[in-house]
Amino acid sequence: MNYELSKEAINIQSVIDKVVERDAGAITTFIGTVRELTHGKKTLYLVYEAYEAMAVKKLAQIGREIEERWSGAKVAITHRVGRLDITDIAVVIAVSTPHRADAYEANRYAIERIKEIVPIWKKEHWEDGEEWIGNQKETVAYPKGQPEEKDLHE
Amino acid sequence: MNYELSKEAINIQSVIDKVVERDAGAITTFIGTVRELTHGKKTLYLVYEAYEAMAVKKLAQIGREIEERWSGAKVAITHRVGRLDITDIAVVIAVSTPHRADAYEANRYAIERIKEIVPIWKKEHWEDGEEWIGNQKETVAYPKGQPEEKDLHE
Amino acid sequence: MNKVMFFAHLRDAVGEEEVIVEAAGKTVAQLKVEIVETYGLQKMDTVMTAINEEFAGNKEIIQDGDVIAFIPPVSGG
Amino acid sequence: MNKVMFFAHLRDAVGEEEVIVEAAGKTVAQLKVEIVETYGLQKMDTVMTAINEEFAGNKEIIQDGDVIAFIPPVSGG
Repeated sequence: MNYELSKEAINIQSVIDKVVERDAGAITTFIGTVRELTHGKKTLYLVYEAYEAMAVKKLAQIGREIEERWSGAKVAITHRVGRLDITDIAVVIAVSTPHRADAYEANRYAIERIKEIVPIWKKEHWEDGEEWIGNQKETVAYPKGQPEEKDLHE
Repeated sequence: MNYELSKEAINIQSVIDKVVERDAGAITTFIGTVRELTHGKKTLYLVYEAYEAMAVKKLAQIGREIEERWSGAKVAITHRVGRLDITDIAVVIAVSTPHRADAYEANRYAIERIKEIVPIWKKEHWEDGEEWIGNQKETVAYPKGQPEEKDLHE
Repeated sequence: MNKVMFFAHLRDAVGEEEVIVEAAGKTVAQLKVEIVETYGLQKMDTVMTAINEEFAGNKEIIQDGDVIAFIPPVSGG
Repeated sequence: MNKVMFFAHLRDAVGEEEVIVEAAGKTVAQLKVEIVETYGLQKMDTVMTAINEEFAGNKEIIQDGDVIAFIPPVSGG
């Protein structure tokens, strides 16, 4: 249950509790919240939608990637789905590691990977319209219809 | 009250609440916990002691340094003092920024600076003794009796 | 038979959350072409594909019973 | 008169949390030498100094009423 989607408000402490370890001195969290202004445009609220079964699998894959790359790391991720208002929490990533540098790097890796491979989409609602947001990383698209090779297999 | 020492257990959420902003999309936290094993030696408990008035001032200085360096950043830091057991929280650093890369970098900066300039000391207690821990960064000492020039003035 | 799922703006464009098609033996690329034609979509160049909840390349051949999902650029986090 | 404060292992070595001395007109370096001699300390090379809760260099001259704190390498966080 370290990787979850939640229809309810995320309790930060409960995500952190999943990674507490007697031999881990450092825990980092990333908390993504709904921002009111993006490029000067005022968001009223957001809706997150997910391909739920696959999204949970991909979150777990990211956790395994981190545990392989940063020795002793423990990871928990909860992503919200449904309607969110300004300052609501969209995602909480908690990473514990024995040493602090790793806890920052591994956590950063998790959010970047979420934005690459986890099938979750955000629809922004403004006063004058709404739009599905995509390609947040502003990279090129996937001309082969898929992410890079490393993303394909768990 | 964004910079505090606490004799009681730190409530993570209350530190985070201080940096929530309508225009900040990213909040990082760093949670330093008491680790059982360090270099294979088993810690029973720790005692943190502080030069309290100066420690709070130096935490606030770190916050100002961050706000100057990372535009739009908000910072809150609470450090525990007194006796702590294994997995107890020693410090919580919360940083919010409009963009996520900054939230990681600014948070990392805060913990590194705490370990340089904030007058707080840790005494480790093991089964066979106890010792004040110092020079955690394993840098050279201060031959001029002071940290670097930049640390001297707020 | 194969279930094909659509998400986000792609679902809005198609007008369906999922459809059932006969895609066994076709490549992902072939299925994409059919979908684009059937629903009058502009293109699916930025759309990833999953087969049975794992990403799949355009050359992968669909088996009977596979669940196909078309995944527009994600925007979680 | 000046209050001089000691912390952590330095306090243990000195045996006092704080002492009152007459240090006006002396430099931080001069006061350190006196402290080392008075309390039989090995050295204070790794010890920082604060005057009135701000870090001060070895050459700084102490004023009457200044509160001096000797700060061993810190280990918070």
